[in-house]
Amino acid sequence: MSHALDATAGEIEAATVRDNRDNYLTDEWTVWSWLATTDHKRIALLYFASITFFFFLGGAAAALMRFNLLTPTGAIVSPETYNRLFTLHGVVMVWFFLVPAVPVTIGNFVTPLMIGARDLAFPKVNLLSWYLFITGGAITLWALFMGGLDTGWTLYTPLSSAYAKGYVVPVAVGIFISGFSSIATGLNFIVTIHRLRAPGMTWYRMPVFLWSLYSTSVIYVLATPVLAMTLLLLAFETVFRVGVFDPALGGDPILFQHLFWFYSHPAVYIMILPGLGVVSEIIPVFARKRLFGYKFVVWCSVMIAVISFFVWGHHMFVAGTSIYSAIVFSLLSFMVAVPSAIKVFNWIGTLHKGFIHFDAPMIYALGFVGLFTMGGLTGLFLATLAADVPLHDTYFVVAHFHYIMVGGMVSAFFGGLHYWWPKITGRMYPEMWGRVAAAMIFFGFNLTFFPQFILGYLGMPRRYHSYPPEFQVLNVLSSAGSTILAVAYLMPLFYFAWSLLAGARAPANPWGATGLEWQTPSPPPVQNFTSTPVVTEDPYSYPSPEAIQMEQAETGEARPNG
Amino acid sequence: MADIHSTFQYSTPAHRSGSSLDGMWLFLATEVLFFGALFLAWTVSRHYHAAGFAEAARHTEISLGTINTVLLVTSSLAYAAGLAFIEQGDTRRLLQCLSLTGLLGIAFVCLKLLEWHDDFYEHLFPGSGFALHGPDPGGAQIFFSFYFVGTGLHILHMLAGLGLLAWVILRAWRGAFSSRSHLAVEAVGLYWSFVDVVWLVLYPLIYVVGRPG
Amino acid sequence: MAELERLPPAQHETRDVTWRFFVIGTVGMLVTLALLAGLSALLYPASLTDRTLLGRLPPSPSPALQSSPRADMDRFRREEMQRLDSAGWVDRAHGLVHIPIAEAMRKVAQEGIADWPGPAAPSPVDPSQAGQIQEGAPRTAPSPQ
Amino acid sequence: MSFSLPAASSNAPEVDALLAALLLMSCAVLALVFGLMFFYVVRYRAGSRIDRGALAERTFRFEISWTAATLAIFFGLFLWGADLYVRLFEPPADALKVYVVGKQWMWKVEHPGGQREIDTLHVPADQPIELVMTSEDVIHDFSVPAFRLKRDVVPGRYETLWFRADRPGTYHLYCDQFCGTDHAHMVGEVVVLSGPDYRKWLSVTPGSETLAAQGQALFIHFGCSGCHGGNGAGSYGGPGGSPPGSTGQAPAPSYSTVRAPPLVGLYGSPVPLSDGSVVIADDRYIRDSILDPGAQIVASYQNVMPSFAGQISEEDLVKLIAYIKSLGAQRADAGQTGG
Ligand code: HEA
Ligand code: HEA
Ligand code: HEC
Ligand code: CUA
Ligand SMILES: [Cu+2]
Repeated sequence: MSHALDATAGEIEAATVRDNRDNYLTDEWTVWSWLATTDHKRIALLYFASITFFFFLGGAAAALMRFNLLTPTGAIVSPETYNRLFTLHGVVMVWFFLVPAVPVTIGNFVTPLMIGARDLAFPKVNLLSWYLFITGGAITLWALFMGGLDTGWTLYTPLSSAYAKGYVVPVAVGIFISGFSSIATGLNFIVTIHRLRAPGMTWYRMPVFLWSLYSTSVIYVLATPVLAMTLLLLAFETVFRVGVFDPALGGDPILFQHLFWFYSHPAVYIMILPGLGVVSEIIPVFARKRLFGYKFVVWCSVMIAVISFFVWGHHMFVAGTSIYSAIVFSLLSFMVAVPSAIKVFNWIGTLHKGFIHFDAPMIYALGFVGLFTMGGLTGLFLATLAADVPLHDTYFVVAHFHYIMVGGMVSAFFGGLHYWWPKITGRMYPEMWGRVAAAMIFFGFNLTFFPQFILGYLGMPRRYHSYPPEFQVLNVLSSAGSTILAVAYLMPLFYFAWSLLAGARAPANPWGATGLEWQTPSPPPVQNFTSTPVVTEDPYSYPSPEAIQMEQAETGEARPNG
Repeated sequence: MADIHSTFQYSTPAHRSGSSLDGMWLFLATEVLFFGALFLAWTVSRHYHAAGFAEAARHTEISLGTINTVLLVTSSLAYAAGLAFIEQGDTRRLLQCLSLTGLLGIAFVCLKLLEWHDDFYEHLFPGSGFALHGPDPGGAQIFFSFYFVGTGLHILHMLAGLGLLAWVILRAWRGAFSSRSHLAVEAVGLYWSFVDVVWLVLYPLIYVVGRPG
Repeated sequence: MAELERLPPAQHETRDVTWRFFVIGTVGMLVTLALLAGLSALLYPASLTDRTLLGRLPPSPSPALQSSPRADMDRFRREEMQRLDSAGWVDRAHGLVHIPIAEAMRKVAQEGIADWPGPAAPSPVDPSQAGQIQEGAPRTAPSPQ
Repeated sequence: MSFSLPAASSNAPEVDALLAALLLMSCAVLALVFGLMFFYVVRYRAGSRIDRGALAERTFRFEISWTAATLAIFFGLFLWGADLYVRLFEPPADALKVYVVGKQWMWKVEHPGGQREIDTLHVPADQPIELVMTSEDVIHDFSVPAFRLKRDVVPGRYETLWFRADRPGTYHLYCDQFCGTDHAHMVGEVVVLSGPDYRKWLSVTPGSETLAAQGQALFIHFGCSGCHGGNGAGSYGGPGGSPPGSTGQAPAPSYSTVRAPPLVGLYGSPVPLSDGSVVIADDRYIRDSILDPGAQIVASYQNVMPSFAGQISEEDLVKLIAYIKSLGAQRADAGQTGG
């Protein structure tokens, strides 16, 4: 987008900086300095707090659901409450946790540092994005707690427009507003990556995480507006009793499904692409080896973002669309799976002949590769037309997307959190506790969701408050797993808080990683770099295995310190 | 001038203005998708309710619609002229052009409100008291729900445009712009012409398609 | 906090992707989509002739049923109780007003009602009404559950 | 607690074979991914001293080979899945039609013989059954895991689902598309009976007169006979109307003030429309003609038939259609009867 322009902007004032012993945290500490900050690092922390709140809120709803499913008659909550619980769980987890998750926290913090810039392209738009997120969240929470919604996160009409007993319009307004927060974030990242890279950092010298963030932002910008319009039409139909989607008044409910899934499938790739980027950052560092097939990995992220716009029909194989369109969407769904497959093979290629360290980020990354592959493969079951017919709307689908979103994405989010924690807070987290939590999450997760694959094959439908007795044992296993998972997720809260007070001071480069963000102190100063760095070599330029082996022979220590 | 911490990441003014215009172009891309979804739903519903839409289209006031189209196109013309003047540094001519754009914009909004008033008077707003009972009343109601959603959104964008225009006029009045530095004029110009283009798509969808049938 | 030094202006990389890349990418993508759609039509011609919807179906006459009987009943009971326990005008013109039921009961107990008939003989029961139970139509098949 | 699901329909074994193939491929891939990962993680752990020389610089060969392998396997799975899917949703012509109406939180089933059931469906084994389904309120989903089949039931249109049950027994019926408070209670049973048992069930179940017979009563009650003739033979109307070509054995058209097309043998035959196109008169077309006659007008007729939308309930519609379908054999040019 580089078209020469004469000087049409005001003068660029040289910024003055206070005593550079201060970092962005200790620079100033007033409520106003946080609520009106334009510093991408502080906005990342504001977002981190909001995301964590919504994650535990959604998780609490999930825990309640799992308790209710302990018995076939669903004795803990009434059907009305259970329907509102899984709708709250779906809406909060998708729109207020996972869609924003990595880009707004790690992405906001790390992007300027990785490209050697002082901030994002539009700092004020970044702050506006957070306020839109908070406003949307508040409205949705108010609606969900005042009466909630019993339509599922998919909001299908005519149930949502004519028959729903809940707060359809307020929830639609809340999600509508949070949609613009995503658009603002996506817009900011795209312009930043085009315009603010440090001298020497061409596109192929950029870290893979920024490529995946760029692809995610493209989907943010192009898919979210369609969701906004769909919700607007749904609200108009609900308020004025008009039949755009309601068949009783001449509308077409399948049109709503097309518009909803046109956004919602790209949205699931919004949720996974940042995770693919984080894992591609972590594995080379802890294998001390250049990323295998850099060009393939980065172009796979772009291809996933592009093809993701053409596969939405695979959610409607039995909804009454034509057989021909089902066949085309099935073929395209297989095509979108190929780039993911290439990425998995490249990660394993990176491990080959590396010097592998088992720090917490690496455990999460390896866990991600395993669980993402399982989740993806079950996606292939669902993309195969005749296999989706028995499996649609059963717990097989629930297991598929939890394997990819919880097993995959949440592990990647936690991995990224542990990896960049020293840079964000200037403190090291307790390594032992980090590994224990990772292992517990891995075990609790599998116990929760693997039984659901079998339930799905046996035909247990989704969104059922009660079920036939023969499914009880598998449900009890799943509920047991969810309690372990709930506890495991609480552990990082404690040891991260502990590390803020009593954690060891983090050096600038605790992991010996390449990348500009590790060439500035931890935590970084307000302007990120005392002088703008110049990039001269490829992103993951680790010494060759022979060099490390020779150095290992001398010092006996596999990782150069600092 | 803007708080230093929101511009210190740029190396030159051209760098900053280039980025800002990139940002505006991207924002317009999201608007294209936003309105695109509406036009898609509109067209699909028209396919199912050709009779109802045609009958409803006959009840729209094409005269007002056409005048409005002329008003809006000339307003974009005036804006473009203003931009050309400021590139030569002529702030006075810029102010004249921008005020003309503003007047035409306000005229557009008033005419639209007048048209809405007529529509409400004729009970064309969908819902219980809907007046049309032709061959496919359901279809006519869907037409008018798209009509009011489409024109409603357009009016909101027009009001936002007029607000931005007032801000640009104010800064021009204070002499903030020169031939070298007039980023705001250019950015708001992009937004204004986009709102014009949206109307150029809405106009045939409402007034023309299906009317002669 | 001492202000130390003024920051040198930032520098940035100018090499960027050009429009050409986006145009070629989009065209390539659309061509691939067309090829895949064509391939599917070639492989499964039978799927093209399946009965797609013939025109638009008119709305089916269906009354909007109660979707949550429990909630409706709760709301109904709440409104009734609220009316019962509150005071307010029944008919302002004729000075009729309704008062909380407890108060009304107490008032009637104290003052009694003016022209209430004495303990006269109970009115005769109409024999034809008593003892008839409408015979409901039997359901055809017992529903297992 | 059973881990196996009965395969009770003709297509179920092949669907199971497809799922097994997918499972096998997935296990192979997982073995490859987890295996390699553990092997490399242990073999190349930081402390190990094994030789790591000769790192492959050109990664192109690897990339192309595993991409091609992935594409080939994916394409194979796609072909098998699509081929079976087309067979799953193309009902055979001679299937026994059963009408299913879903409404908030129950299934109403109506057999051609007039038997009506709620939340249960009795079907004969080894015979193709075609369910013609619609909904009275929201979207439901008729799902029978034992047949490996489901189809969404959308209000305002007919959706069809066919199966051939080949193992007598009782199988779960679920509603799989969320439809409100008691979505979890909208369950039932599909009872597959052998031939003789089914006939016994038919006789013992008090099916009031057949669907068609009830339809005929409604045909007169709603005034259709006024224009289409007592027995649907059509009428040649007043001045200018020419008697339609009588098809020999068809009953003589009656005189009436409005010219309306004969309905005898209409079902399944091609109908020329006023806009020049030709449509097959199937369930959907007849339902259309009754509720919204203006949408598709029969060639050489005026659009005078009133719309009966809002006056005829879903069940009465089903009966009227059954009656119209029972009117006489196919017309002279039978044409492809398209299900
Ligand atoms: C992060 C979220 C995420 C991701 C990444 C995916 C990824 C994929 N999903 Fe999933 N999906 C969801 C979230 C996600 N999905 C959700 C939330 C739903 C349900 C929504 C609702 O109904 O509420 C859903 C539902 C869903 C359906 C609809 C099911 C139904 O309702 O009937 C389908 C059908 O095609 C599908 C397919 C796929 C495919 C093919 C992929 C592919 O992208 C996966 C690609 C990955 C791999 C394939 C693994 C790696 C491959 C290898 C290791 C090599 C393999 C090599 C050989 C086979 C040789 N998904
Ligand atoms: C997008 C991300 C995401 C995440 C992270 C999760 C996380 C979890 N999900 Fe869910 N899930 C969805 C997205 C997600 N889910 C979606 C989109 C649906 C479909 C909704 C629909 O059908 O409409 C769904 C549906 C869904 C169902 C199906 C409900 C049904 O169909 O009837 C189930 C059932 O087990 C489930 C379980 C879980 C569990 C056990 C977790 C666990 O990972 C959660 C772990 C638990 C915690 C993190 C809680 C920890 C804290 C506490 C327990 C109390 C402490 C509280 C405070 C400190 C305030 N989810
Ligand atoms: C006022 C006269 C009138 C009444 C009453 C009437 N019809 Fe019709 N019907 C017509 C005419 C005229 C046509 C042909 C024009 C058209 O298709 O709209 C027609 C067409 C049809 C068709 C399509 C025939 C074909 O060859 O495609 C069907 C089916 C039908 N009517 C059934 C019914 C039923 C069932 C009823 C009663 C519920 C009914 N009609 C009542 C006049 C009438
Ligand atoms: Cu009917 Cu769920
Ligand atoms: Cu999808």
